[in-house]
This record gives sequence, structure tokens and C-alpha cells, in this order.
Amino acid sequence: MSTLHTVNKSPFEKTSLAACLEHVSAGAAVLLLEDGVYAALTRTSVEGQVKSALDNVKVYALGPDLQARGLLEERVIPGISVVDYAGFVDLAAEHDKVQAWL
Amino acid sequence: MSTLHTVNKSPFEKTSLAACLEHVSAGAAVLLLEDGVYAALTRTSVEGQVKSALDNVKVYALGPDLQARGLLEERVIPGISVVDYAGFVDLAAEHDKVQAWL
Amino acid sequence: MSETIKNFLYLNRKAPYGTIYAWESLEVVLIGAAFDQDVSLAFVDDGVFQLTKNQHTSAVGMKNFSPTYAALGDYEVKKVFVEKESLEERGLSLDDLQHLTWEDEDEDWAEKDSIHLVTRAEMAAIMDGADVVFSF
Amino acid sequence: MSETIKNFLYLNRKAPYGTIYAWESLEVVLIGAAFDQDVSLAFVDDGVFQLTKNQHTSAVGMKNFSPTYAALGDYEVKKVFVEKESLEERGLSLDDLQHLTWEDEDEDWAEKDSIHLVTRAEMAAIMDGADVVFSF
Amino acid sequence: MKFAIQVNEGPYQHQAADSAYFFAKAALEKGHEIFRIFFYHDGVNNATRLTTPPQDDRNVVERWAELGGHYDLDMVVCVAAAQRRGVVDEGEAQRNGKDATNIHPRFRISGLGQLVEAAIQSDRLVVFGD
Amino acid sequence: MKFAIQVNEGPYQHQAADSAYFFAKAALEKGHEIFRIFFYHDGVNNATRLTTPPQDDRNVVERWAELGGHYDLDMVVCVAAAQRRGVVDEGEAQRNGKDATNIHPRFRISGLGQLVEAAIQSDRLVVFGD
Repeated sequence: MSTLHTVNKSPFEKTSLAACLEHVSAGAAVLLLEDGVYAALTRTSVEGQVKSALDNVKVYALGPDLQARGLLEERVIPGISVVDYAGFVDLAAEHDKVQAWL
Repeated sequence: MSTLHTVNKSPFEKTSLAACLEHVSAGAAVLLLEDGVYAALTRTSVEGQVKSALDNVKVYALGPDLQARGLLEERVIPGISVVDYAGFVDLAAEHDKVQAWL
Repeated sequence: MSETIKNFLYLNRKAPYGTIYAWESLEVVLIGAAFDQDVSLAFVDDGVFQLTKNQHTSAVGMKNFSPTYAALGDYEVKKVFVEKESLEERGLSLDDLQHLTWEDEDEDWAEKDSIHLVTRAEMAAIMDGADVVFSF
Repeated sequence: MSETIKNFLYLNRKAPYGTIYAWESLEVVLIGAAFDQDVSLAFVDDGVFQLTKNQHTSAVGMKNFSPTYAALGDYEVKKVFVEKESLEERGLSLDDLQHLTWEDEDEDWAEKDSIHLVTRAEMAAIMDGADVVFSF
Repeated sequence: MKFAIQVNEGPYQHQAADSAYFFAKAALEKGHEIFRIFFYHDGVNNATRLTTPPQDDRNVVERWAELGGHYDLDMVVCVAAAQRRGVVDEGEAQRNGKDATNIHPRFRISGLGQLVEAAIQSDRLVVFGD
Repeated sequence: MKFAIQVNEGPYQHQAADSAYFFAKAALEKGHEIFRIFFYHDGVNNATRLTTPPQDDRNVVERWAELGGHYDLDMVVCVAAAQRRGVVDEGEAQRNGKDATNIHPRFRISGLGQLVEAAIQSDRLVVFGD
């Protein structure tokens, strides 16, 4: 099945992104939201981890959360798509289920 | 000054223990409590990190929290002292201040 | 039930007592057992700590809910998946966990193990196969 | 005040908006400024994200409290320590943060920088020297 | 498509309640159905009518109530979680000998079975938490 | 020695409120003084009198109240945090047009200055949180 995984915690504070990426199946998607969007930035200590994930899964970041945190889209890792809440709903509908990594 | 640092989160879930250990000064003490007591166990992936810390600082673990989680004292890394709430109070009184790593 | 049976996965990734998620998750499992779905429990990351033996909570003044896991078999919850890598990273083995069983009606009530030790790759496949994931 | 002045350290280690700690911590700093203590703010780990420029919160429906940091100088809060290693791990530099200043009464109200970039070792020494640490 | 939404955290402390709200609103505006919003754990604190947030901040409780009123949403507060945390309606107040209630009238208190039922009846369960 | 205690989380969801209680109790039993216990963030939810936890679990609110009564503790709930989260006394109810209160009478609502003062007046500030 195709799953939308959601990660809402900073990869510098919690291990939930790492745990998620170790359990995603090919064809899955990962949506970064809330403090999870920090993982979408370039030049961070987790950039390599996120870039590797892009080989297997699609990665999305929630635009409103990027904007709130002062993160410009030009700082987002190429290959990560920015979506709004309507896009989040679309992703939830397009995939067979949503799995939250709290 | 001598500081009692408190860490209440699992080292497998959050980075607060690592952050604490990177900022302790010589002569400080670290008290592991709540889910922080998991860092006191032997044979874990963070055992080396905790053992290294023992060269610089004293490390304590709260006994009531170990017991609640089914962790026997024989599984605690040698050099870590187990204290109860009264011992926690003594540590807070003996050091010049308490710094929580939340 | 006339409806399609769904494959429910309860995803347990948090340690007990430090937060209430483990306990309130178990409450959902017990209530949910009455709904005749296909139920699996996954213990991953710090979730494996929920199943440790010898939990004694009197000194922290909290309710010890760990005996409730042993009752899962009576609720027809038989599929309890524990991730091997998560155990190993935490210095644990199956011997440190409770022994959970269920009785197989079809084999003269033979007692069978509920806990299945699975690799991370197998756990990923279990997650992939679920219809609904409850996260706490 | 007749009492001894204490060295207060406000320890900010959490990102803004995902949780309220950053904002409610700032509320303590503003109230605390009236008490004439020796105040320092430390931004460590994800706390450095609190100071980023260009925060626009309308799409998440939350109050944008980031302009309040610029008011700290008016409250005589002049010592804002930002950890270099924390910035680097997050791909940030000082240019990504707000420029915070205070006016020095003794030098004809000259505008001076409030933010001091310090190494992790220097931050450890700042923590060590505090009388009271407020953690959020 | 039919969504069920679970909210695990209270208002203000964590963004989870905000994200859940904007997800629900966006889903409804796209014409999707929301079978139920279930408030669990500290999420039950989304249902108190006694909040008075600062005037320049959002009112999380009223925002839920307005969305719920506009789309006639079923917004359920878990009774066990609510008892632990002091979210009370008339019936609970009488049963437990409490002298006041604090629930907002747009929410209702019910059992955990309502969450399980929502997961069965909906096409997607989306969980927001810490 | 004089302690001040800050509690950042509500009851049940996190162990912080439990740890703070046992620390306070142990300190008092050793003859130390507690200048003030300050409830901030979701910690304000420790002060609701409307909770009814399961009979086989601890009652976090009543436990605070009993300790406070026995040692005549000053237990202060931050007004700004309480307004956001719906913890209300008579005065707050009147000011904000609320039709009920939920605060336990052993607690009082006051400003953040009480936390700062506690840090100044005490020998140690001990913070419990998430």
C-alpha cells in the first residue's frame, strides 16, 4: 500500500524522522510539518540523510510551517515539494493511509 | 559553580542528554530521572557516551523511575549512583544551582 | 459484522510512565478489541520498554498498567510485533520482556506466544500492510 | 533594590511555534526585566531558530511574536548569547538571524549589538556562571 | 472522501491542535466529509469554554466551535481522558459530584469506541499529536 | 534551604507534575522550606478541581492540595497561561465573562512576576517539564 508518513518534530531534537525513514517502503511519501520542516533545509547536519531518502520516497514540506519559521523556499532541498494545507489533504486522499510519527 | 543538571528524556528519543553532556563543566553532576533513566543502562547504543561522561562528572539515576520501568540496579552502568527523591533533594541542595534540560 | 474487516495497527513508540501515551494507547486497544477488526500491535523504538518485566510503580505513585498486556490474549489480541533492532539498541532481549500468550481455540486451547520478534525490514512491511495506523 | 543581584540565565533550546515554550519564555523575560537582575539569554540547539528573520505566521494562524525580540534592548536585556555550533548544525549563520541592538546610555546612546556569537565551550562557561537557570 | 481526525494535544502548548484545525478546514473546503473529530489525551482540553486567549492571538476553542457549527461536525471528547483532566459536562458533573462544568456546547463527551468506530467508518484516519 | 519549584506540564500527560510533587514532598519532609510552587504553561492544569481520575490511579490535583494544606504552601498559577488554557477563579470569571470557575481553592492565580520573585527569594529554582 502507499502510505503518507507525517513527521512533525525537529530532526535535531527528536529521533522521529530517522525512525520514519528507516521504516518507509518504496513508493511512500513523507510530509514534514510543524517543527518537522527544519529537516527540509539545506546545509544542515541531517541534509545527507534527507537527500538519501529522496531516492526512495517523495518528500513534502508544509509551506505555512516553513513561512512561520522564516525559512525561505530557496533554502529547501531540491526535490522536496512545498504544499499548503489543501495539498496536505490531497496527499492524505491520494495515499492509502496516513501514518503519524509522533 | 557546581551545577546539578537534570535530564528527563530518553536518549533514544530526544537529544537532550547529548546536549547536556556537551555543556557540563568539570565538577558538575547529572541526574537522570523519568524517561532519562534509560541512559543509565548497560549494553545500549549510548553506553559509551554515558561512560565517557563519567570521567568528568558524577551521574545519578532516580531509583523510583528505574523501578517503575522494570530496570534492575544490576543493569545500571557501574559508577552511576542510584538515589531516591530525598537524595535528589540533597543533590539540589549540595550544588549551587539546578539546570533542567527539557 | 457485515462490513469489511480492516487491518488495524497500533503503533507504540514511546516509553511508559514518562508520558501517558503508552497507557492510553492500551485503553484504545482494549476497547477496540470489541469491534472485531484484524488487530496488530507494533512496539518500535522506545515502545519496546512498555513490555519490560518487573515494573514496580509504587515509589512513583503511578498505576502499574503493565499486567494489562498479559490480558491482551483474552481480548483476542494475538499479534504483537516487537522490533529486534529497537531491542538491541536499548540493550534488551526478549528475555527482558513479559511472556505474552493466547489460547488457540482451534487447537484445544493450546497456549501460544503472542510476541513475534521481527526485523526492522519486516516491521516496515507490517506497517505497509496496515489499513489504519493508530499513533500515540 | 537592597538585595544581592542574581545572574539569571534564560535557557532557550526549543524551536518556535511547534510548541509554546519559546513564546511563554519570552513573556517571563519581559516581566523579569522589571526586577533589576543581571539577565542573560542563551539560544542553544533548536532555540537558535527562535531568532530567524522573516517569520510570517498568517498561514498557520498564530501570533508572530518574533518582533518582540527586537524590543529586548528597550527592556535593558543586552546579553543574548547564540551558540555557534548550534547554528552551524542547522545550516544557519548570524545573517539568518534578526539584528538585535541596545542603546548605551553611557556612550551617548550609541547602538550596540546584543547578540554575541559564542562557542559551545564558551556557552558551557556562561551556564556555569549563572546563579539561576530558567528552562522552558 | 471521508476523514476521521484524532487530536492528542491541548491548545496552545503544541501546534498539533492548530494543524488538525487547518487540515480539517481544508478538507471540508475541498468538499470532503469529516466523519468525526476525536479529542484524546490532552486533546480534550480543546473543548473547554473557559479559555480567554490574548486578543491578538487565535482562539483555538472558538475556532473549532465555529467550524463545527458551520459544517455540523461531530466533535467528540474521550470521557476517560476528560475525567483525568477535568473536562466536564452536565452528566459528568452529576455523576462525579462536581459543582461546575467547563465543556463548550459544540463538543460532546463519549467513549473510546467512538474513535475505533471512526477509524472503521472513515476512509482515512489522520492523527495529530506531539 | 529555600526552594522554588516550577511545573511546566499538566497532570497525567507527562510525569513532570508527579516528579515535582515527590521532590517537593521529600524537601519538606527533610525540613527544607518551599517558597513557592509556580505552575506555568500546561502546568496550570494541575489546579483544576474538576478532575475525576480512575479510582486505582493517583489524584494529582488533590495530592497537591493536601500537601499544600499540610505545609501551607504558596501554589501559584500563572494568569496568562491560565487564561489561554481555561483555568479560572471567581475574579477571572467576572473579568472575562465566564459562567463557571474550575480552580481548586488551594491554588491562587497571579502574574509571572511571582515566578521571578520566587527565583530571587529562593536558594534554588528547580524546574520540571517536558
